[in-house]
Amino acid sequence: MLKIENVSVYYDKAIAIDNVSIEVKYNEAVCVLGSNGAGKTTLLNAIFNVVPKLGRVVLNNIDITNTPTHKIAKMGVVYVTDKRTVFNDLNVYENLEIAAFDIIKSSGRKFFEKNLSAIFEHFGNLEEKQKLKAGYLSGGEQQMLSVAQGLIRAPKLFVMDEPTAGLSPKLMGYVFDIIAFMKKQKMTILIVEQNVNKTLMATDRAYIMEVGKIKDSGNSKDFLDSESIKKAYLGG
Amino acid sequence: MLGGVLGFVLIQHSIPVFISVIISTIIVSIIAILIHVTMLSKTKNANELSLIIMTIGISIFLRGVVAVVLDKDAHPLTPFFNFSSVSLFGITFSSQYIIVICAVIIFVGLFYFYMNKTLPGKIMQAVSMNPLASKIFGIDVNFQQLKAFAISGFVGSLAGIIIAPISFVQYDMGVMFGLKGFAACVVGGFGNNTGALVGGLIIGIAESLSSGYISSSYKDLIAFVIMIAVLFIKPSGLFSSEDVERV
Amino acid sequence: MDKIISIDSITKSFGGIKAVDNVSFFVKNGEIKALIGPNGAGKTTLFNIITKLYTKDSGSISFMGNSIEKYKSYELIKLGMSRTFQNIQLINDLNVLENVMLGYHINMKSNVLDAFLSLPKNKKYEKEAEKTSYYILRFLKIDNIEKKYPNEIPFGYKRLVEIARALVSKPKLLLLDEPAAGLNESETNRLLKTIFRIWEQGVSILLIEHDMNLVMNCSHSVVVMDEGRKIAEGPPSYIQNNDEVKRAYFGK
Amino acid sequence: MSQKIFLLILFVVIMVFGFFVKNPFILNMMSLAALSVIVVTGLNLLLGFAGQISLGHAGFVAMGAYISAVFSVKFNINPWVAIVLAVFITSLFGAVIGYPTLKLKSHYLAMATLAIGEIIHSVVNNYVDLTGGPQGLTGIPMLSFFGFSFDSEIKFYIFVWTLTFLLILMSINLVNSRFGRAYKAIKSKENAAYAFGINVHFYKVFIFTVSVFYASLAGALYAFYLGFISPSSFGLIQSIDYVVMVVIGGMGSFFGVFFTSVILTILPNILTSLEDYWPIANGLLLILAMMFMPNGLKGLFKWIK
Repeated sequence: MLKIENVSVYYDKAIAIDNVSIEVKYNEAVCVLGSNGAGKTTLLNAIFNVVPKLGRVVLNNIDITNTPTHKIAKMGVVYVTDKRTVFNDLNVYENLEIAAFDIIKSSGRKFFEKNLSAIFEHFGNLEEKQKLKAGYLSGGEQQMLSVAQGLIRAPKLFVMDEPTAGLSPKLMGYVFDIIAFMKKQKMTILIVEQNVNKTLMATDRAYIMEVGKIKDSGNSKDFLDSESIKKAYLGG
Repeated sequence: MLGGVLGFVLIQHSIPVFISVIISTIIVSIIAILIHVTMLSKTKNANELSLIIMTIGISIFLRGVVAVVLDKDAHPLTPFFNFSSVSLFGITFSSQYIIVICAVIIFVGLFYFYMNKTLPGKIMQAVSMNPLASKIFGIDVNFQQLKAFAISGFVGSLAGIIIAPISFVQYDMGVMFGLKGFAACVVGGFGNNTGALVGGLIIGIAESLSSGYISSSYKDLIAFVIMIAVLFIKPSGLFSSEDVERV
Repeated sequence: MDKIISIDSITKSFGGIKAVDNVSFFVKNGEIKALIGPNGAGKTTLFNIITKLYTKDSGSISFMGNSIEKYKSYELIKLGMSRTFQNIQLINDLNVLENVMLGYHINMKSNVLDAFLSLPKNKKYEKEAEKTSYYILRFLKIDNIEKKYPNEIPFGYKRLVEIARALVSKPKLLLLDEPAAGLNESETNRLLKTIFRIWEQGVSILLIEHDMNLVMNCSHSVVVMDEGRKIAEGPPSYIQNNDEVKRAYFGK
Repeated sequence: MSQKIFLLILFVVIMVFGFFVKNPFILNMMSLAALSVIVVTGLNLLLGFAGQISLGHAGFVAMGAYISAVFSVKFNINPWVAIVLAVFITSLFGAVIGYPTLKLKSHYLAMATLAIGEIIHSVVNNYVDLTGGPQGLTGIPMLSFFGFSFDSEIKFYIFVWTLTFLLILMSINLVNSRFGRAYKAIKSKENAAYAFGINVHFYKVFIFTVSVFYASLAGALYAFYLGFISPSSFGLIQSIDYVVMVVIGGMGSFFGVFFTSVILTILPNILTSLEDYWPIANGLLLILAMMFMPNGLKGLFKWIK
């Protein structure tokens, strides 16, 4: 479904990610693990053309190497960044409305409202706070809103950058429940995480990144308690 | 300024007022779009300072063109309606003032409705709040900025043309209006519509009082004196809460 | 004087969200202390509060026994506290040596008139700043790049230049904000040695870091933050095996 | 090549030029150009080094000109004393008004300084009793120095250019000191600048005051040189012209702005028939400069270090 071929990113003259290749197959959940500064976020930003890159990115046999971010979004891909995708001065309902603006245009408001009530089944506290400005939500709630914004677009490919960063254990569990739900919905998932074990449990395959390079890859379950993970995070 | 001047030229050529207004606002909006497409969006590595300098460049360029094509004199424009004045509660208003007041009410209302109650308006707001997130949800940020530019061109030209019968048409009309609007925003606090409105009222009242009690030749000064006084005391404006810095 | 800096019940909220929640700890004189925690734990916010770039909601900070309440952010360096930044803040218009000399700004007593007229006093202090800065660059073993501009040197060197600039004012306490972020393995090792050499000069160090390898190897004591709160404190060996820390990092 | 050597060469060239060119019209224009160079050098310190914009500098030139002229014409104060007083008062005014204004940033600062310029312009225009209003102020005496009168073009030319070069030299000195580094830090990394012990707001107000000092000095000299001043010389367009000179010359480049201010002062005086087209040309210059060469002519002078 998504193929990343020999992608490199340079900041000024320093290299941030170095010749990285990753593949995500249809209906597969893939994670990229690695400590901070390993280049995980840069990799995602490179896929979505938020930062300039070398190399090639292919989505469903279409070359999207140079496709602008907003056009990639229209191809059924959602990217929830680590900086959160909420609009602070708009309320929760409006945030979801804007995230789904093109769907409202094409399929009508009724369809949107129906999707919305399905989403709210998973995000009860967001339903209660529909009229509250997103800027007043707690960090965790903003994070949940970002995920909800992604879900309402009913994407084929869901890309997430550290969706559990800064979340309390309870909310964290929630996020992984939702990931399980997405898998059931036949969504393809690419996730970048610091939260090693739960991510490995929730995904099919894993790539381990260290200082801009892919160091290891394989079935997620095989990495549980493995040495290369420990090395990437704690330095052994 | 452009709106006023264009409207003036069209009306001079005995084109009906209503049609002149429409044509000139459309032309100015197109010019605004062209400016955005050819200049602002093409500027690489644009930082704020270079964009400011560019805007100054565009503004003096347009003024220069008007000064050459028209001239530098002030031209009167007859009010849009024949009746000369209206009496209300014993106070007499000239007809053009009525038009200005009505236009302000209508446009502030429309603008508020568009920006806060319709999806396209909210999308424009969203782009300014979080451009990256907007892109991620499929919004064409560049196009939205273009739209914002066109709308500001439209509103600006409309303001120019309806104020023209009061202020005369001249190549440098608009500067004082812009500055006083800015002063009102500083007094009220930026990003705060109510504040700006109250700031505008304070300045307007102070102006009338000063021309009554001191001298009308210093009327234009009072707005800036108030602005600087406010900056001394509370730089964030009278009605703003403390800035929320985010990590 | 046992504590170089003491942070007491600091709290800071942004729009109702507690970024730093009642955090207290201190750094002992001559100690290397690390501040760790997941993204958004509030570490950099705390740094910005210590260096007065943000105002705190409540709590107090004292430096070498005195409250820093009445000082402005630009006065802290005079007291002997200097910092580096997570996002490198080198001035591109200045070469490496000049960037480091910028850190010596407050040690120069020449006034504006001396500068305008290029009086002997100005020249004397310029020479002194140049000499000291060059000395620091040599101390960090990067004197070979003194004439280069920031965008001409590799990322790892930029970090070192930034540290040099913070060191040149001869601080008692050095605050390092993620000095290893973006560095590769060999650069990180070099940084580790550098931190030790700075410490040997009697400088106390408080550093924010994500690279656990570096933290475990260089610090005497570690504070762990999560969601704005301090969740653990102790020597590296203790932190490495602390369950709550594991949960914050691994979600185990 | 060092900046100071280049400056010295330039000084010699200007002086030799003055002695060989006998045409008073050319000398007159060159003297006016020198006054522009003074204003623009000051503005360059503010805009090019500290990164703070001012769209009101013609107002400070006007203050220098009018205060000194009024002191001298209406109160019979010695011209030199009048100049010193005018420069002092204007600089003080700059500091006082700069204190609140420089809390504003970017386009807010641009608007506020534009407003200050317009205020000064409007006061000059309206306070007819002292300033003569739109008609201007005449009868400003000629400068003389212990009986040595600047009665010929060449005398003033030498005086004003010497002064100009001294002021540029001082600016170069400042920029090459710890203060120059501090301003470069403020320009690009304002928040980090605090950490180096720089009181950012105070420094901004200071450099603003210095640039006002340069502007008012040029204004005062302008008044006594021409003997006649009127508000039309100090309008918004003039303020923008100064910004154009800094931007085209290359922000932060003393020699770049030197040449642009000489050229852009002289050209409009030669091509008076094209007067109406100058704003258009200036506007285009600004737009094109920002689009295609944001560093202005600076690139040409890269080899001077």
